Amino acid sequence: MTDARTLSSPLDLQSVRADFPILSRELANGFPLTYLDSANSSQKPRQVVQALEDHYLRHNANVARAMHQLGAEATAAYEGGRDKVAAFIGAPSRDEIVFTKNASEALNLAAHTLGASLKPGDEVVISEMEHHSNIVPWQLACERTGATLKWFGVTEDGRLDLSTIDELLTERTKVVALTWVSNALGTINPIADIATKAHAVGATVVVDASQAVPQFPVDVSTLGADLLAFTGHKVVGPTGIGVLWGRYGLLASLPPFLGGGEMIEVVRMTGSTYAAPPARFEAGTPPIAQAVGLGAAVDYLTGIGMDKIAAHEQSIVEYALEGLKTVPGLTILGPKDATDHGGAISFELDGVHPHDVATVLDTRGIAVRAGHHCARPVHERFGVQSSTRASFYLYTTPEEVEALVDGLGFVRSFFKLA
Amino acid sequence: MTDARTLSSPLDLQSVRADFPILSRELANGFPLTYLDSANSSQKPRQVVQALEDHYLRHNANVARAMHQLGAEATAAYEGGRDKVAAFIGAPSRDEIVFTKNASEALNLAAHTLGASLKPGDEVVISEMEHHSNIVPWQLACERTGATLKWFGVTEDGRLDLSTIDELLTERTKVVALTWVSNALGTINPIADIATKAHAVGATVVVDASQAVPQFPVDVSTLGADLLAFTGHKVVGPTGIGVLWGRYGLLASLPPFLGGGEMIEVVRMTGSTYAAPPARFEAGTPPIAQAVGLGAAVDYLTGIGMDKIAAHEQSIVEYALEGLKTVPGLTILGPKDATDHGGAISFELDGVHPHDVATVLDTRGIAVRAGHHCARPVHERFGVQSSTRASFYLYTTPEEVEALVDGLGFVRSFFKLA
Amino acid sequence: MQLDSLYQEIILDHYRSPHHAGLAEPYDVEVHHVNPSCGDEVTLRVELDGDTVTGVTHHSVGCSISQAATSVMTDLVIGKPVAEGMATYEEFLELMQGRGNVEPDEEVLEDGVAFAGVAQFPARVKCALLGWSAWRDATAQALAAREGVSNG
Amino acid sequence: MQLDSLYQEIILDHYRSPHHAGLAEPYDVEVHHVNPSCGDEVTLRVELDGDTVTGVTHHSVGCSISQAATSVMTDLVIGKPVAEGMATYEEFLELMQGRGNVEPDEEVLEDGVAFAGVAQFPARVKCALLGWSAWRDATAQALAAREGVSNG
Ligand SMILES: Cc1ncc(COP(=O)(O)O)c(C=O)c1O
Ligand SMILES: Cc1ncc(COP(=O)(O)O)c(C=O)c1O
Repeated sequence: MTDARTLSSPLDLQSVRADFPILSRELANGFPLTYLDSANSSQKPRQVVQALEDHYLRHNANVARAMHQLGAEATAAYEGGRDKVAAFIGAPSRDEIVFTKNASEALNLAAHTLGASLKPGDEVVISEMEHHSNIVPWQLACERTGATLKWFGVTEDGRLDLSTIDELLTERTKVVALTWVSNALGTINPIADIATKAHAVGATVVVDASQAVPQFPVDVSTLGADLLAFTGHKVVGPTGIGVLWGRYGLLASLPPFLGGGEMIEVVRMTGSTYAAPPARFEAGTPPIAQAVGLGAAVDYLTGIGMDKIAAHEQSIVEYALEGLKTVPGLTILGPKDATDHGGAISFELDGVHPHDVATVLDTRGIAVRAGHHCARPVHERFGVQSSTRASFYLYTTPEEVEALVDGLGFVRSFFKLA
Repeated sequence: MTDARTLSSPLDLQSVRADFPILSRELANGFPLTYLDSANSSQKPRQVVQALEDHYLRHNANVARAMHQLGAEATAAYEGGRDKVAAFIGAPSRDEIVFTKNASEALNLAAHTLGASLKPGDEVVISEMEHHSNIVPWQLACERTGATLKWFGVTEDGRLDLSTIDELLTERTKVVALTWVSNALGTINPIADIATKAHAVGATVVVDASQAVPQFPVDVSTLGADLLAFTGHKVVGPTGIGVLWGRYGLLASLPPFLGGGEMIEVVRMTGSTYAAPPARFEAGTPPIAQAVGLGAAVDYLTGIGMDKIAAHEQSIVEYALEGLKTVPGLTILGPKDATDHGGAISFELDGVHPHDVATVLDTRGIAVRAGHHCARPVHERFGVQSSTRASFYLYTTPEEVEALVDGLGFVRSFFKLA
Repeated sequence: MQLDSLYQEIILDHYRSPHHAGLAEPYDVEVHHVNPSCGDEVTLRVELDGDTVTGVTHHSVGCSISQAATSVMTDLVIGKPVAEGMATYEEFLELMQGRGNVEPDEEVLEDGVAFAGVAQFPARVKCALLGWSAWRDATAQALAAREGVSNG
Repeated sequence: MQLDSLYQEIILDHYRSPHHAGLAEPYDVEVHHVNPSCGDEVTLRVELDGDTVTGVTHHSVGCSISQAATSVMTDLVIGKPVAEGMATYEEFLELMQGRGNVEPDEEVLEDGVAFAGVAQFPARVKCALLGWSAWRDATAQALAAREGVSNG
């Protein structure tokens, strides 16, 4: 056992954990669950699951189009989810919240609709530390339109390399699409500063906030982004829902993406006209119950306090960085101190492949992620094929971090490195 | 009260209804719920909601990429949903099942990926009785590519007008996209026959089975369709999930649609390669819990028996058609007898606008739909702007149909027509 | 949820014989608004003289609530300054969104008070607002067009 | 879920010194297979002589299980008729999908029996199959190419 250290967290972890029944599960061989994979998907509190259950069993109906009492209840519940999400991220208007199926669809929506006005000679700027979901949609948009994809590099210590910013951002730059918090390195990027420079050259700024919205208070009204994406299942909400926030004026200027019911104004066989945002971008029956669940999720987080959650993440990351540095042969990918560091740490363990690290930890109930974490380019940047990632959330305890550190010691001894 | 008639149904309606708690809800003014809007969205049995709850509170994790015990459980649960859906519709292989967010996304996926090889001079054939979700995606695809949109008309008695089929289907026809069961008219279309003719000219056949899969046994292995779409929330499953089935050979030949995590093989900044189907078409975190719920839903329907559900629908539609014909001033849109008639009936009531019909019924707890039901062109075809629609499912009782017929009598008297 | 509070006689009267129905010439701006979820449609023309609404005519397809509300709206705005019409709209909107807890002012809303009951039928609120949204849009366009001319 | 049943010594030996590693010339077909969910990659070359597998070489990046399984696979198929290799694959696949309920036949699978424990780690089954899928793909392509020639 590593020496006990202290963690200063504003959260009452025991009472938080009591809301997440899965955290008391016992796994194979009698080990308790040590869930260190929240950057992949967060666990759900009872409150969210109860909201889903109550919706399905008492208020279920289709929305908007349904004129009866259940329809009115379901519509109020769905649109109530939109109100809650708007308030949660500081959106000036509820009509700026578009519900998608996940962050990936939100980013594809951005790439398709902004892509509609791209042409050869135009440039789209991303970065080497993006999640695949903020790379591939822009690659496809550039293929469709003949625009050119450029990117920020990553420095040796895992930060965006901003030294090239003045060459990268020019009057040819139409879109700058960046992650706020790297899911692989944990790096928090200076979005506001980059957005200012991007706007100065007339580019539209798209922010992948999939790892940001779960972790700290977000206020889109002051951030400087034009579009921002995140995903429900990482903010203690359901799977099957994501969010695209957009400045209303921009959304109103964008063409439709998916076509179908609800996104239309008038459909004639010979051609159709489209509804105003957000409906324009919500084709078909939307994720109704999921919006209800997401509303309950952001209510839950707000009840705890996003500032407290951010402070807890900060403490636990610091605690984990310290602990991991005591493991022989362990190299941290990305920033090695807790400054501007989100709640995920990726690392290599000399002599053991990350999958093998993960499997051995798993036999002790410790759930981490191994692989490229949907961010292959940044792994290539560091000359590695994959890594092991531990990630934390509002329910993560220092004891769980200790279990990880001890577990890594066991991995080393199992593979005869210690 | 209308005279009591008899209904021959193979279902034990009381025990079916006991599985759907919402059906015992009391609405305003003490009226019980009479839910006649299942073509819009079906209600959910306890079993489906319990599957969701169990998944979220005991097995939740991300799939595929997660290598730990919870990840394995979540992956098995998600992929188990795929197995169940494949079996439910007779798909020769589980890899032919693509999960989308709803039927609309499935149809957009079809229109985008088939659309990628359309060019000016090519033709896409749909029909005048399509849901907007099977019109707008093809309009947008034709706009993008310069292909021409054509369509089957609708006969006076609400059937597809097949008299023009030989002019419509030519070697220029690349795609034929048709609804199996009309959500507005209830018409069941002869898909297999049309598919044979479409294949003879080399066209790909896309079937919108959103209203078919809920109602009768479906076997894609013999249908003749190449792609087929339906939606979870209409088969007693969750919102937030839809299905695109496709012949594997066809799916494997299609380009990607949405880009992101999970749909890739290798991502480099300079370009990416894509996974085989179904993963190729499932960008980002999929609707994991929703696939589990959909699996539970099709298990539930299979447990009851799709043949019995079909027989019940057939009886109840016949029963309802008879009942509605007794209402003075009521005109049925579409087929007036129960032959090849799905479980939805739209009608007009002379002198009362459909919204007003629906509102008056709603004050008696009767939930029907009023409007164009996302099928404006077919309403235009019949020279009306909207209609009232009653739709039925496995839990619909003859008493509910009587309540509708009585309610329409009340509507007439309220508006001083009787 | 009382039916009679929704379908007041005044509403049914306006529905049966809507005021200012039929599109008139001349006009400054024509707009076409739709309630996509149910399909109700209104084509509406406005004519302004300075800041005064001199004419509003419409062709509407829709339910009793949407047609009657459009009819009542024309009575409320024609002959009034644009600003007054907009203020009346705000008051009507407040009534509609009040879920039955707002006491309507008959001085301002005239026949519009008959719609108080609609607020208890959330699904129908959009119907009552369709004509108003068309009028506001058309009027805004007419004002903008005039600015464009006088500035240009 | 016993760790020692997963990481048998035979597996760790193959991992530390994989057989037939390093891409050799000449070859008929080269393929590149990836396990997209974790990123393991293998580049693999096959050479056939008639219906016999004469050479399989590979360059692999990945975990102990995927590398060891690829190594064992090369031993099992080289020098054998294609059909025999495919049959061995089927037996290996059955073992992998058996969740621990399939008794492996050492006559057929040789060192491959060491992977019996992998079947209890569903997340790792794909790792054990990566090299096999590459070999099957490359071999099928080589056969198809030859047919193309002999038919053409
Ligand atoms: C025939 C038909 N097609 C497509 C759809 C679209 O389904 P969804 O709204 O779930 O995308 C529906 C239902 O709304 C339908 O009835
Ligand atoms: C930074 C980042 N962007 C995008 C995504 C994609 O989210 P989803 O899989 O929910 O679409 C993720 C998570 O997987 C992420 O971490």
